Order: sequence, then C-alpha cells, then structure tokens
Amino acid sequence: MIGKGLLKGLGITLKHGVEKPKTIQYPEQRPYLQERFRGCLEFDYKNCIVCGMCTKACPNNVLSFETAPIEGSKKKRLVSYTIDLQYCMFCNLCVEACPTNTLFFVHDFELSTYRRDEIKKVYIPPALTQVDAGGGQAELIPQDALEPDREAEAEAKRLKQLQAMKTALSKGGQKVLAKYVDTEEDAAVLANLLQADEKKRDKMAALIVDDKEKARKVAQAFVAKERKTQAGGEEK
Amino acid sequence: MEHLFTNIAQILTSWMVSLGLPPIWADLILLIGQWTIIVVIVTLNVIVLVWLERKISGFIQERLGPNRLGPFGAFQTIADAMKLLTKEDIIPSQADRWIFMTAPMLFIVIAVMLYAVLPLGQGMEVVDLNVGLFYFISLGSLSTICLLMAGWGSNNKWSLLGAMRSVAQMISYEIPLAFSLLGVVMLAGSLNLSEIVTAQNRYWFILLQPVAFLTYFIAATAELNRGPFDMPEAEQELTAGAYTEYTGMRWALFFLAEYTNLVAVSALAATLFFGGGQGPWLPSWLWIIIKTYLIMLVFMWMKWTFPRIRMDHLMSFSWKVLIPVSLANILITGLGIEFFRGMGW
Amino acid sequence: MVLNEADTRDGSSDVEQLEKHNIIVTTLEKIWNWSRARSFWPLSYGCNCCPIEMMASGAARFDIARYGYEVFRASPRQADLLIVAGPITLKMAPVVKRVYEQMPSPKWVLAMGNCATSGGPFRDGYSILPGADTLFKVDIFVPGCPPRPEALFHGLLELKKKVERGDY
Amino acid sequence: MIETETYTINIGPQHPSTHGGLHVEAIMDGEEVKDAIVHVGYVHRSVEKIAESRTYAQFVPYASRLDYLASHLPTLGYVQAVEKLAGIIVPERAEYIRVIVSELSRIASHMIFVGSLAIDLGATTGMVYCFRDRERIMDMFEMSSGQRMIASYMRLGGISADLPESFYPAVESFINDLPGMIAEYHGLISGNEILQERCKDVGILSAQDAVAYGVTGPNLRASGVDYDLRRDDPYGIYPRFEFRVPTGQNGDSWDRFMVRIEEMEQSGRIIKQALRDMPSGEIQAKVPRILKPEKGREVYHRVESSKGELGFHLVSDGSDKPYRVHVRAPSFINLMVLPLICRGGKLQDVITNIATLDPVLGESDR
Repeated sequence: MIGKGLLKGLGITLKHGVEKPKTIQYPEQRPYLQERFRGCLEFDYKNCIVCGMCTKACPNNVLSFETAPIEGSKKKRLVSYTIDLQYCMFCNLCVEACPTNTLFFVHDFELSTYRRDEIKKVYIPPALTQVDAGGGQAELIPQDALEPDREAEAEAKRLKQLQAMKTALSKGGQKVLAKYVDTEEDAAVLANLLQADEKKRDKMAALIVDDKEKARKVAQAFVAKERKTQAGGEEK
Repeated sequence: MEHLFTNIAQILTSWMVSLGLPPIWADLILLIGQWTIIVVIVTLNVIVLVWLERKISGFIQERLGPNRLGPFGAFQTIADAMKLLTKEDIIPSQADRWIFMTAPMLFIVIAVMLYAVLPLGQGMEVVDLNVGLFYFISLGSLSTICLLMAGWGSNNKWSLLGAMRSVAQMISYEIPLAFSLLGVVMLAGSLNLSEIVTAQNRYWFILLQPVAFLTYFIAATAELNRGPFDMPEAEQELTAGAYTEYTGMRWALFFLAEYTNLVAVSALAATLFFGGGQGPWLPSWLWIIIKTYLIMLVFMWMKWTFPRIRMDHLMSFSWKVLIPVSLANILITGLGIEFFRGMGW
Repeated sequence: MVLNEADTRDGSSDVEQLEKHNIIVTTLEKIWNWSRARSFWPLSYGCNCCPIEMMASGAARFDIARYGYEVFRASPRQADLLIVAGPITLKMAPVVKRVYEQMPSPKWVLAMGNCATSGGPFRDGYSILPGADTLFKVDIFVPGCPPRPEALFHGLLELKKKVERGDY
Repeated sequence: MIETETYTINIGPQHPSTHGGLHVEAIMDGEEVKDAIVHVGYVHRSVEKIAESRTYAQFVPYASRLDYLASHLPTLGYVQAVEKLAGIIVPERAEYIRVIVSELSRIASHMIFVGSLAIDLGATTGMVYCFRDRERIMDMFEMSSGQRMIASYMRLGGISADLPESFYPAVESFINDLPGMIAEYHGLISGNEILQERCKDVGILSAQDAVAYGVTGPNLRASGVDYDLRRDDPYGIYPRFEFRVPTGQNGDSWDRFMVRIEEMEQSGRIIKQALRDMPSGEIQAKVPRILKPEKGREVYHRVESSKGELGFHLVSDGSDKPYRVHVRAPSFINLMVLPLICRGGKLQDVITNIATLDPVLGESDR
C-alpha cells in the first residue's frame, strides 16, 4: 500500500524524537577521547639527543631544529626546536621514529588561533632562553618547556638546604632551633633530643626547610613531650 | 475569559464613541489597532516558530538544538533576526531593481492579509466576510506572483528555475486545495468562516470529510513550499532557488512570510476541519491556538522526515491523484447530503 | 547596514567604513555584535576531508545547533561565515574568492584544517595555494588534519569572542 | 510549433550537493537535461607528484588522504603495492587487523553514501542517523590509530600499533547492532515511497556501458556484473573469508543504493570471521629503515575500495623514493559515466545520480 513507507518513516522519527539526545555538550562536557588520540604534537627538550630521526621521518618538513657543536666533543647541543603544526598531518611517523620519546602527542585539540604565525611552536632549551629573548625574537616559548626546569631547580635547592640543615642539627644547632621555641632552655632540650633521635631530626629538618610555621608547632610539641617524659622519669 | 478580547474591543469602541467620535471612525481606529496587533503577533509568533522548528528538528535527530541563548535557546531567533537586520543589502547590478525590491514586501503583505478573515476565536475576526473562504483561497494563490517576481528580478538561473517550479506547483495544487474545501462548504452551506465553525457544533468536519482533509493537507504543504514539496527553494538542487540572490532583511521577509503562511494555513485547517475554537473548558481563542500549533507540529514533523519529491512526480501526483480524488469527494459529499436530506435528517 | 558598493569591496571592516563616513555608533554596535556573534550562518562549502567533519559536527554527537550555528546556507548571499574546509587549489581559488565577495558584510572566514591554513600536507604541490589568507583576511585558524568537530567548535567560540569584542 | 532554447546551468563547483569541488555543466531544456559535461580538477592536490619526493614510508599518510571517507582502503592498497614491490611478507595478525579496519571503513564510507544520498534528496534526518552510527566506527578508529578520520594506521610491513583491548567489545557490539541500523535506514530512507520514486529507473547504466567505460565497484555490480576484486583477484587474506557479492539488475540509482546497503552487511560478516580467526603474534614485519627496492621494478596492485578498483602503479628507480606513482582512482572513472546516465533525465536526477555514483573528489582529482 502506498503511504505505508511514509508512515513508517514518520514512526521512526517520532520514536527518536522522544528519545534522549545523544549530544555531548562540548565546552561544558569534555569529549571522551581515546587513549591514543593525537591532538597536538609536543616536544620535551630534556630527552632530545639531536639525532634527527624525526625530521627524516616527517613527510612534510614539519619539524626542524638548530644545533650548535659542543666544544671538545663530537656531540651537538640543541639550540632550538620548531614544530610548525600548520603543516602537520598527525600521522605519528615522527613519534614512531623518535628513539627517546622526545616527541609525543597530547590530547589537547583546542589549537585555534587568530593569527597564523601563532600556530608555529618554537622550543628553546632554558639555558639559551635569555639570550634569545634578548635578541627580540617574538616566537612562542611554551610555558611547559620552562616550568619543569624551574621546578627541578627549586627541588635541587631544597635538597641542598635540607642536607645542610640535617648536618647542622646533628651537630647541635641550638641557634637554629631557638627560633622555633620560646626559651633557650627549650632549645637546648630540643637539640639534645634531635641529636639522639635521627628520625625526629630528619623530620624537623624537612619542616624547617618547607614550612616554618608548622616547624614551630612541632618543635614546641616535641619539647613539651620531652619535658613530660623527663618529669615522668624523675618521678619514677 | 471566553469573551475577553471581544469585550475589550467593545469597551474601546464605546469609550471612543463617548468621546464624541462618530461610530464609523471608532470602528476604523479599532480596525487599524487590530491590524497592528495581528502584525506584531505574527512577527513574534514567527520567532517562536523558527525556534520550535529548530528544536523539533533537533529532537528528531537525537540532538539538542539551540540551547545557549536564553531558556532552552529561546532567544536564538532574536539574535538571528537582529543579525539579519544589520547585514549588508546587496542588489545585484544585473537585477531588475524594482521587481527585485518589491517582491519580498508584497509576499509578506499578502501573507498578513490572509489573517483578515480567520476567526481567531468566537467573534474574533477582523472582517466577518461572507465569502471568507473564497477570499482566503484567492489571496493565497497571489503569493505565486511574488515568487515569480523574485525569481525573474534576480536575473539568476537558479532563481528563475525555482520561480518557474513554484508557479507550476502552485497552479497545480491550487485546484485540489479549492476542491477539497468545497466539501466542507457544501456541508456548512456557507463560505463564511465563522458560520462554518458554528456548523461544526455537532461533529467536526474531519469526521465527515477525512479525504478532503487529507487532500487539503497535502495541497497545503505544496502551497506552503514546505516539507517534501519545497521545490522553489530546494536547497540541495537549486542552492536557494528563488531566494538565491536575496540578502539580509529582504531574505528574512520571505522567511517571515513563509512561516506566516504556515500559521494561516494551519489555522484554516483547524477552523474548517477541527471545529475552530470549539472545545471544552478553555476559551475559544486558546483552543484555536492549541489546534493550530498541533497542526503545525505535524507539518514540521513531515518536513524533517521526508525527502523532496521530484518535480514531474509532483505535477502528476496533483493532476492524476489529488484532483480526481477531490472531485470524487465532492460527488460523494453531494450524494450523501441528498441522501440524508431524503432520509429526513 | 547599507554602504556604497565600492566601499564594501575593499574588505575593510564595517567600523572603519562607518568612521570614514563620520557615523559614530557605540551602543548599537555592541548590540549588533552581540547578535552577530551568536548567529554565524556558515556557507556549505568544502572540498576535502574537513567538510566530512563539518557535516559530522551537525550530527547528533556534536550538534553545532547548540550555539545556533547550524543554519548552513547554500547561497553565499545569506551566509555570514565562510568555513574554508579543505585545500584551495589554483583552479578553485577564483571560485572561492568570488564566493567570498558575494557574501554580504559583515562576514568572517574560518580556515578549517591545515590545508586551508597553509596548504598543509600538500604544501609542496604545484597546484595548491599556500593558505587561505593569501586570498582574503582569515579571522581564525583551526589547525588539525582534519580537526575534530570539537576543535571546530573551539574555533567558532573563539571567533564568537572576537566578534563580541568587535575587533574584526 | 513551439521552439525552445537550451540553456546552460552550472552545478558546482560551490554547490551543496556536489561532494566537494565537482563542476557539472548541465545543458538544459526546461527541467530536462540534454547533456552534462563533467569538469574535475578543483581538488587536484598533485598527490602523485608529491609522492615522487617522499620516501615509500612517508607516502602512507598521503594515501589515506586520497579517499577520506574510507581512509584505510587506499592505505591498504598503497602499502600492499609497496610490499609487492619490495617483497615484504606481512605477519598474519597484521593482515587480519588490516582486514578488520578496512571493512570497517568500507561500512563507514557506505554510511556516508546513504547519508549523503538522503541529504541530497532533502531528507536531512536520514543523514544525521547515518552520521550517528558512523561515530561508533570513528571511535574505533580513534581507539586503534589515534585519529578519527584520516587514520594513517597501516605501515609498510604491518600496522603501527596493535589493537587496544577496548577495541574488541566495541567492534563486536557494533557488528551486532549493524542489522538494526540497516533496518532503520530501510525504514526511514529506502522504505520511503518518495525516495523510491526518485531512485527507481533513474540514471540507468547498462552492463555493457558500465564495462565499456571501466566502471568498477558497487556501481558496476549494480548494473548486474558480478565482479569483486576481493573474490576475483584476491589480495591479502581475503580468500579465507566467506562472503556474498551483491549485484543489482537494472543498474539504476536504486540498485546502486541497495547494493551498497547489502555490502555493509557482507562487510559485517567478514569482520565477524576475521575476529574469530585472528591469531596472536607479531604485527610488524622487519622492514629496512631505508627501503630501496630493486631498480627498474614496477608493480600494479589493485584493491576493492569502497568506490571500486583502486590501483597503485609504482615504478622504482632503486632509490628510497618511488620514480612514479600512479593512482587508478575509481571515482574518476565512475564519474565519467555521469553525462551518459544524466541525459534525458530531470535536473533533480542529476543530483540523485551524483549521489548514487558516490564519487570522492579527493580521490578523483588526486
């Protein structure tokens, strides 16, 4: 019968009309990205061994880098690394060629820019950043290329301080501890305690380096407890 | 509630007469007021309709439709309308300037004039014309000329093709449209729309005239250039058909007129086949709004389900199927009326 | 707004045009920009992989209609946004240029994908234009090959911000 | 006697239903098409010339971009051609995975065909349903290769990465739901009388003409010629699978539509068998990093793409780059019958015919 197919079509659209929509509302709800999704090519200069495999693998000359010879060695060091994403095909060939996981894809797909030259990304290793920035280069220096390094530096500095503090405490360090307790007497008690107990000493050193406020509280608690045990011992 | 608007009108008239105006002047002022209100309501209604259509297409396609601007995206059309107002107005240098410019205005004027005879509730028509249906049909067929003007004036092959299609289509479908309404007229014994509504006191005419309703519905879809019969615009074939060269507000006027026609045709269907403003509990003007909107929903539902019919099939469907069927319907209706009259009902 | 035909041809923005004619509009311009930013009607144009993602962006999962940008117009006369999706070949370039000129201002161009941005993968080819910005001013670039529909949305939302600010 | 004049109408290059930059110059008499002239080349990206400056491995992503609707199929054709040229033997598991992803992309391509036919005929909703179902395939491609459309998944001598664990349940549930999806297309799109009227007896391509013009793929099978490279000139591991080659009788648009719908079912069957028989093991053969095939060797390798016979003709000059790559693009050859089948039809039939010939302009213009 003519019209049956039309009615069936109407039925199908009606059925879907009352169904729940399948939309993922993008800016509020993030899309479900698969693990291997290739959104944006990133570069981690720390692993780069300047082998040039990536530029050889790339079909479209997306990647390029500049090197400078290291004096007294056959090796070269990286001056700058450029990913010109506007030519990229997201084919993964460079990532597969890279022996050290220097190049990798991240899930970030929101790359829209108002200006075409902003698509290009230039990574400059931190030692050279200042020199180049002074040269008036307007290229983009990604934050994440610099930040891990600042963290690393801070970490190294902290470790150094911690070590110094530990040695100071193991040798007594009444003057340091005086800042964290009320009286000189208390400082002496604490110093004795810390010299005896390595665990407490390490904890105290870490606290002094990281969080002075907390260190004061802990120090006073230690003194109070020590006093109590001493008093208890005397009573016995 | 039932006589809310008629009462307001009466109060206004008597107030103006008490101010010393002659009654004819008071009627005229009231008429102008009614027209203005109709134009404003029609325009605002189109904004709602466009939003509704976009939402419905969204739901049918398992997506959400506009939902960013206002509650459920209700202000989306307002943004669109404001944008269209400020677009550059291009008149192609090779266009027939005057025809090109007048076509959209004429189209919207004709569309709004259709509302003059529609009873939007009990005693709520602007003009209570005794040949109301005749007026409606003859005015409705005028819109063809506007499309032809648009197509010719644009001096574009796509436009002309779309216009020619629309002329062929409208002429073919005008006949079954008129024939399908004849059955109703025979039953009611009048061309006056409010009398047709009164004639449906006992039964809605959809029960007595289902075939006529079907032919009317199909022919009206074609008249509206909607759904499976959107030949003149036919986006995938004629880029934008008769409207190809129109920009900004001029194009928006066509759009406005199309939706205005949609409301008018749906309101006519509600009046002729679904008892107009008749219904329990609610006032009559609310009933006709509800019925009109339900019919419009079916129009939209059809549009988003069916593919476009081919031009020659469209024509042969009208001449070979719809016209014979509507003629047979008239014959059977006449026989039936005679038969029942003979039975003494 | 109605401007002389000769003035709109040079591709400069409306604000500049109005300033040239000594017309000062501030609040109105803000309202206009508000509405323009919320109603980009794209032209359905495309010639490679990216249009498929553009079509997918209209489908159920992504639904470009949420922002009100789903009115794909076939005629450039009614479009506001030219999404250049796909490479512009030397044969296609005059066509695209003409289509752009047929659009009524204010109009915007979104370069979707790397081909439209710069020639992309085919930069070495003899028949490819090195980017859409050699033909006309491009307002926003969406890198990707092809960009996900969400990336296109991000581009559109960035363009919305730009239009709302009025610096187009 | 009324005399009428013919006029020319340009469908494309910017037109909503030309599938990219196709330009059809239709010579019309009223609504009737007297003749049609096909102009191609608007998406000519000089891929064949670019291939000469890329190494064999570097051309793989370009091959994906030939037929972007089914990106795995041209890649399969290219990598198999190079493997033939260099004599590389691909591990079993890689072959099976290649078959699974290629057949999935065949289904995806046919889904776009169904959807674009629906939208070209004015039924927008049909397109949206097809894209909704295609999203599931796109998800699987993203899972396996990392990209939704242009996957660049295959490599010379294997594939780039093994299938992730989440792939198997996804593909199984997809194959199980496939009959339901097809039933829905039948209900909404092909069951519709309006669409049937517009497709039946429209654009009839006789078997003789189809063979004479060199039409291949579903378009040829719709004309009643039972010819499928997967069965008649098998490549890879296709002889191991059992499937039917659907054919039509009339060669009209309706048959071209139905053949593709049936092909989707058959592809589902192949995927099922491949999943059942898939061995474990290596996914990548040992391929020298710089591949230099013997000087003067040339191969022609053809695969059954979703559009037809997709052939790669490679000539080696002993260096790591091919001397010449020629692509036998099925879309290009299929498009050439468009004037033949459009003559005498209506303007609207031109749109139907373009949609049912299912050209991909990226592949046709290369």
